[in-house]
Amino acid sequence: MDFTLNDQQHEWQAKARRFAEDDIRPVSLARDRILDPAQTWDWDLFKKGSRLGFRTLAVPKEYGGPGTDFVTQALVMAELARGDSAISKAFSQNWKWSHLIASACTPEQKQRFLSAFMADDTFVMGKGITEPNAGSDNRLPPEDDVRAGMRLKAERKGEEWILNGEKCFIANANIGKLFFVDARSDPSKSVKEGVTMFLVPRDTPGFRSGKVFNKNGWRFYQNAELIFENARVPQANVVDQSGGHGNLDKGERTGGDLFGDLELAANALGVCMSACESAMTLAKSRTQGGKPLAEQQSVQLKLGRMNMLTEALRSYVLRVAWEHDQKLASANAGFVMNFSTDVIQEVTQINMDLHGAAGFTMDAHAAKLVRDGIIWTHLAGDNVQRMKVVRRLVKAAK
Amino acid sequence: MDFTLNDQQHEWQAKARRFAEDDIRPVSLARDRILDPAQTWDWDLFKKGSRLGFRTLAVPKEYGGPGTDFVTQALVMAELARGDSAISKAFSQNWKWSHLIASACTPEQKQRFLSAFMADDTFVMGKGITEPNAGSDNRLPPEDDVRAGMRLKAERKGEEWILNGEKCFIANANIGKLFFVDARSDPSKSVKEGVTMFLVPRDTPGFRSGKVFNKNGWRFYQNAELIFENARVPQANVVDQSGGHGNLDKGERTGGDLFGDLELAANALGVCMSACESAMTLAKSRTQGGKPLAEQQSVQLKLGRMNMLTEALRSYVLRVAWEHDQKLASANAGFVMNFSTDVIQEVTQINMDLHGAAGFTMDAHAAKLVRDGIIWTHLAGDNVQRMKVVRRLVKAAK
Amino acid sequence: MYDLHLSAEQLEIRDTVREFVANEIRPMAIKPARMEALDRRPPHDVLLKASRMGLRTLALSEALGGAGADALTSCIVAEELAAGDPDVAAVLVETSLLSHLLFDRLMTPAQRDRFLPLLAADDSSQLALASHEPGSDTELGINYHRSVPLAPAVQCAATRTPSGDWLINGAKTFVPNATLAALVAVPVKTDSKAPAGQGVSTLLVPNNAPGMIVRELEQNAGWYHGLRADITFEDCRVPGDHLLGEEGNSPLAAGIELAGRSIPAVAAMNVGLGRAAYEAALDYAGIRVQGARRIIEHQAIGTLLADMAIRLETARTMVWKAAWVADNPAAVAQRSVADLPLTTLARVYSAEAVHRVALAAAEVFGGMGVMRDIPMHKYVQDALIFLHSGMSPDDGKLRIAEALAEFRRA
Amino acid sequence: MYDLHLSAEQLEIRDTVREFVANEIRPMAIKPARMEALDRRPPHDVLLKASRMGLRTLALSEALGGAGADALTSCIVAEELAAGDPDVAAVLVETSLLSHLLFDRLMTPAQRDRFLPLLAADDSSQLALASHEPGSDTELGINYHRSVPLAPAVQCAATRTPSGDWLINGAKTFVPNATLAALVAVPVKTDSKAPAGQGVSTLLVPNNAPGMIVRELEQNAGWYHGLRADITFEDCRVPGDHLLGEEGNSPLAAGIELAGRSIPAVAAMNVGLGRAAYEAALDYAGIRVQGARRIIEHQAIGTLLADMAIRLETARTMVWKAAWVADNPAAVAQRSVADLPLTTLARVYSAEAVHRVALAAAEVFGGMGVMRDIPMHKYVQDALIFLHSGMSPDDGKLRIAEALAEFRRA
Repeated sequence: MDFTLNDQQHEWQAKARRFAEDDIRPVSLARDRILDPAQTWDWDLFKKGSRLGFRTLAVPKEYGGPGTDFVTQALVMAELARGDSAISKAFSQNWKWSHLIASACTPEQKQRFLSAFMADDTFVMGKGITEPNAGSDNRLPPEDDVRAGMRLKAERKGEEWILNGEKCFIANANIGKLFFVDARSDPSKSVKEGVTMFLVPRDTPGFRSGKVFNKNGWRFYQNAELIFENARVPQANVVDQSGGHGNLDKGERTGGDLFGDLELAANALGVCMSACESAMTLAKSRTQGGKPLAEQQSVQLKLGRMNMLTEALRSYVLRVAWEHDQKLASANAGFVMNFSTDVIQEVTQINMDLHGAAGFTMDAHAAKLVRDGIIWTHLAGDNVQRMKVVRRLVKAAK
Repeated sequence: MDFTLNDQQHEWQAKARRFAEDDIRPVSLARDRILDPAQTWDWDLFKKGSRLGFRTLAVPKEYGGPGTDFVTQALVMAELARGDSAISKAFSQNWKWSHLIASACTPEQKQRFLSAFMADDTFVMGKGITEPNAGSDNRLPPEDDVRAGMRLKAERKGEEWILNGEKCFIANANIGKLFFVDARSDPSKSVKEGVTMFLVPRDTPGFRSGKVFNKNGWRFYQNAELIFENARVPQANVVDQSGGHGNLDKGERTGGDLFGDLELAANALGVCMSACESAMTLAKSRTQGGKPLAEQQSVQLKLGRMNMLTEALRSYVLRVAWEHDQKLASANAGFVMNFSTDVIQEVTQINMDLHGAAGFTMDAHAAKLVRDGIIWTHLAGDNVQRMKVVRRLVKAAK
Repeated sequence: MYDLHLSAEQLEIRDTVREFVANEIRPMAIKPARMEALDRRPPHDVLLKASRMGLRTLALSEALGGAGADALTSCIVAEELAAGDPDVAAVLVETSLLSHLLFDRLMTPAQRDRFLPLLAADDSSQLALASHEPGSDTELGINYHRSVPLAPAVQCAATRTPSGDWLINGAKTFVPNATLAALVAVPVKTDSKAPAGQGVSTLLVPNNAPGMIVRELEQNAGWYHGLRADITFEDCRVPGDHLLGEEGNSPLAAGIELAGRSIPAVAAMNVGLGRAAYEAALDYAGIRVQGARRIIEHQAIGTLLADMAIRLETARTMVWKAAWVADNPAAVAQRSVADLPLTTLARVYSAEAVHRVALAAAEVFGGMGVMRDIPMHKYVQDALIFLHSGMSPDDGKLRIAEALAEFRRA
Repeated sequence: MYDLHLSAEQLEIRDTVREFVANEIRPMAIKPARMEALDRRPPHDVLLKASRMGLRTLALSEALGGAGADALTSCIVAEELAAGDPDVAAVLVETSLLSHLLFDRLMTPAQRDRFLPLLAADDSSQLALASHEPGSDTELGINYHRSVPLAPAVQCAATRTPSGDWLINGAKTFVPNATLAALVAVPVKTDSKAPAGQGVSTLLVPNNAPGMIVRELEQNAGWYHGLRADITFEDCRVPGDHLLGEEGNSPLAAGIELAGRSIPAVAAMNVGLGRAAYEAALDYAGIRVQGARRIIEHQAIGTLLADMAIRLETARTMVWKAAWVADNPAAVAQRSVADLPLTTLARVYSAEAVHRVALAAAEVFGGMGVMRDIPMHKYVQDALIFLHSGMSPDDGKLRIAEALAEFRRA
């Protein structure tokens, strides 16, 4: 048992903290306030972060990346999110798919896409699963209905696949250069069995992005539609050439679900750290009835609860990051993601309560943290996200 | 970052698990049902556990103990508590005070008391702080009233101290052989400054135990009154001969508060493990409407929540145990204790809900876990216990 | 016209019962054996005195010798009784509601004449309804929103002898009041060829009927207040005219809510228990000094007490509303009250609210809150029992959800 | 006699307002700019139409041209309006309550004759009460259970000129309706030698009074619904007979609850907002299909909806009770209702309950719940505003706790 961070971990953590304090935090509220959801992205900031290594943090050494472990990645996500949750996600979103390229793509695909990714500070990636009528059906496919789930159709024509349909809520859809896209290649089979994953570069013929979604939180982080109208994807861009999804569902698939679970939890941790700091500063500096708020029992109880939950989350996040590094498969990644929902929402709410108690004026930072925190509900903590996790556990139990 | 257990930790964990399964669990419910609170103790069980090393687990190697680290201690407490929370506490209660002897007593005191403790399987210890009218005032002394807090009076007469007054709710009071007793040696000073700690063996003249408290949970674990009627304690039995409480309040004092905080959290973890197992077994075996409970969404959500909270607690407990081993002072020990209250109470309650849903009959084991869990309120999670923790944090904050 | 004034009679009976509880029930309820929950059986003399005050037949019409209390008044009384002792309350409330249901609403005049003396003859005798059978499953659970019939099968059967008598065979379980009952209403299958849930009649079985064996259940292992028993019928014979209502179409199908009044009354008892815990905590907080101030003067304790007061008052308010609507169902169609399963709402809400109240009250008491010497630990235990007895909150919520979706089983 | 029937008038006005909301308010409320909460200012034409329906002067007595609505009716209307748009509701409810308070209860007949035409002349004009001053602290907080006076100091001052006019100097802040008001009631210090909190009078200031400068506050940074403004008085002159009530003894001390009706009305708006969120979720759950079934047929969603229904119904029930008691305070002494600060209870309970309802409703909507294109995210935001506006739950609980302890400030 050892909670010590090694030098590499410390170094990346410190670097992320500096970048968050010097570069992210100063622009966070202004970016959040931009009304057009397609205009919130800040390329200058992103390029600076990319040059510092945050875009390519998860790329293995053999492909020219820093080859950081999951613990480092968790620490960096938390530090960046302490500056701004959505900006942190804008970086880590790319790690997910660089994990996936590294673990599931052919050498030729790796060569084609990873090297392009490494070379270009504006190369961001995304993955398309959700569709207008298939969100939770993909995550929790019903056993009794093969039609349920995604509808995006992929038909093979010689060495090409023709894709038709659309995806929605897709991260980076309007700015990304490469997408992983799940499509239904065999409509007679269930989502689990009849789906193929494709690598779809932005310049694919018949493929474009559509409307950018206007979210109430995570404003910086862009989600948009992907539209496929007879889009032509070469067979060479099929992921997992053996066909089917088989190997991608295992615990091994840290590039997919499991990393995503940790990602949300680590990001939430950063938001909670920011809320705790903000609340403590307020409690020690603002007075009521001539005394600092921190002297009041009800304020103390709130501060205690925020910090208690945040430290419990930190402990669990670091454990799960370590488990990922050990390639241990468990329900913990999902549970820590569920838990992070409860924690981020309660902690940001308490912070808002403390800031809101003394008058009519909303604190913009406290309000933003709450809005960002509500994003967790459907990504990490609604009942679908919770049942998905526990069903693994129930299945495994004797 | 490393969650791996070393060999010693694994070994003690496995030994505790076996003892809990083979010896504790089979008698747990029967002991709980005994109506006379003074009759619940089981010397055969205790002696067996003592011979396996659980009574003296925390004694340093230099005094003949196994010199286990806090991580090992946390693991053992959890495993024993998985069998029976109160029985686990009956063992770990002694660790607290063997920590204290080792860290705060003079060589002569160590010689006198630690060797007796090591040699006797029935040697148990306790500490007396709480009094009939001074519970939370000792834990959170009011700054504006020096009279607040304990009243037990100690007056020096030559080489002896004369103690008068009483303590209540004292662990092991009716069966212990040695007690650490805080008494007011200078009534003109506050509790923080005017208190001296004494080593009081059972055969001290003028000293006896009184009524055994009839608790609704933790039945096995005995709490009773200690009564001092001109009790005569030699100056040689004063702890911290330099006078005052000074060095005992530091983070160093892992024999006192900080260990106690971890102890409650680790014990709660074991109870939660038991509840999770019990609920999962039920959900997979009991049917309703012809199908296993586990197929129902509402049952899944409950199982998920129990396991999520339990694993979050485990992560935090292990982190705090490691921090203790590193002698890191933080508010985490207190926070994990607070957190364990929320977790044990919610987890045992959900387990009871699941067991109770299907009819009129209470499950005795599920009901016992709830009763044991309610004990945490005043020991670990009421508002006094929470403010005590957070005030440290507020003080430390800039 | 919306009006929350209680009538003079309602105010008076509340005072009377409160005084009775203070003088006769509380002193008994805080005896050590009862504190330890070893013997929660309602003492005979307390039931007798309560009966002589009219509490046993509170809801029975005045014409038949009762007090003719409506559902709201019954709830007011139930709260007071349970604030003293929930087990005593459970016995009396059950009989009171059944006395109204059976005598005022379901019996023929001839049956009334025949059975009323049974009840009147002995002030300690109660009434019972044997609705539950061993192994029957009353949870919605897996059948939420599925078109399957939910009425549990009635296995206990009765056949007619050539002389017209009924011969009952079978078993009932967890029957409230059975050991004390002068008369037990028993749903039985009378048409063996009818599908499950149909062909059920209800028979009235006096406690001296040959072949009825009543065995009291151990109280401490159950999720219920009051007394419960198993009943076995072995060729138990009752006369033909003991049929309540129509043959094959029992007016007391399993799970019936005693004409809508039973659930609010249980919820009212639940509120009464919560009030006992809350008042104990409030009193203690006004006495106990910590940090040189009474603990009620600490923000943390004040907030806790306020939270308890809010939960209790909202619970009571909902229970009264549900009770009033039970007697005034037309107010739903008239749209003065929402078309919601209000009794279930009130039951679920009060069970969850009072559970929180009891835990908070115990927190106020610190270490004393877990000691068996004082009532606080028992309030916590009683709150848990209310949370599980009859209808669990989970089950209640699924039933509410079906109603919200306007789901009706075929 | 306890009776939950609404009157025919109450039922009718509810229907009328509900229809008005559906036809006139909702189409405006779901416009994109309003969805984004960029511009939540109530449109002039909607206020005008509402006023012509009598909603602006709902509580004003019929004799003076209003509808003479009691507190309960006011709450019923407030809920309906807020279910459509809480900002519209906030403006109208404030004016309605003030019209009753100022004109029916506090003005002299001469003042009535003078100011009523101001209100009647323009259907879009509102009323305002300027109770809050910059920097004043209305929280109980650190002063919980301590014998210090709590009435905030009034700094805004008025002196009499030799001609008998008043000259007002000072500032008020966060004044609801100020930019729309025909008349503003302004508590001012008129006895400069009196101790803090005393020597305060209230003056009636028409919107054209010279020296009154009203500056609208940006809506999106505030914990309130409706419109608020800062007011500065610079030698603002009003005639001597604009004094409301007694000199030096203002009937409108800061923090007044508008004769007990204001808080229930805010709580009713809060419930209306919660209902909008709940109904949206219920509708969506009945349409959206996942796992080959409508999501309302899933246990998890059903339980969530049931929980929302319970919270809303208990909140509404408490609000109505508090409203009725505000008009019938004698019922407390008569002991039909508990001697508790019911308006505070109702406010705290509904704010917390509706916050949970809104979050649960957003959960039902999945990813769509956070999109600014549909109202759900705004319901969540509005629920947060209710949680903090006026009285936070924390503050409310401390006030309740002082009442439970029967603590009275000297």
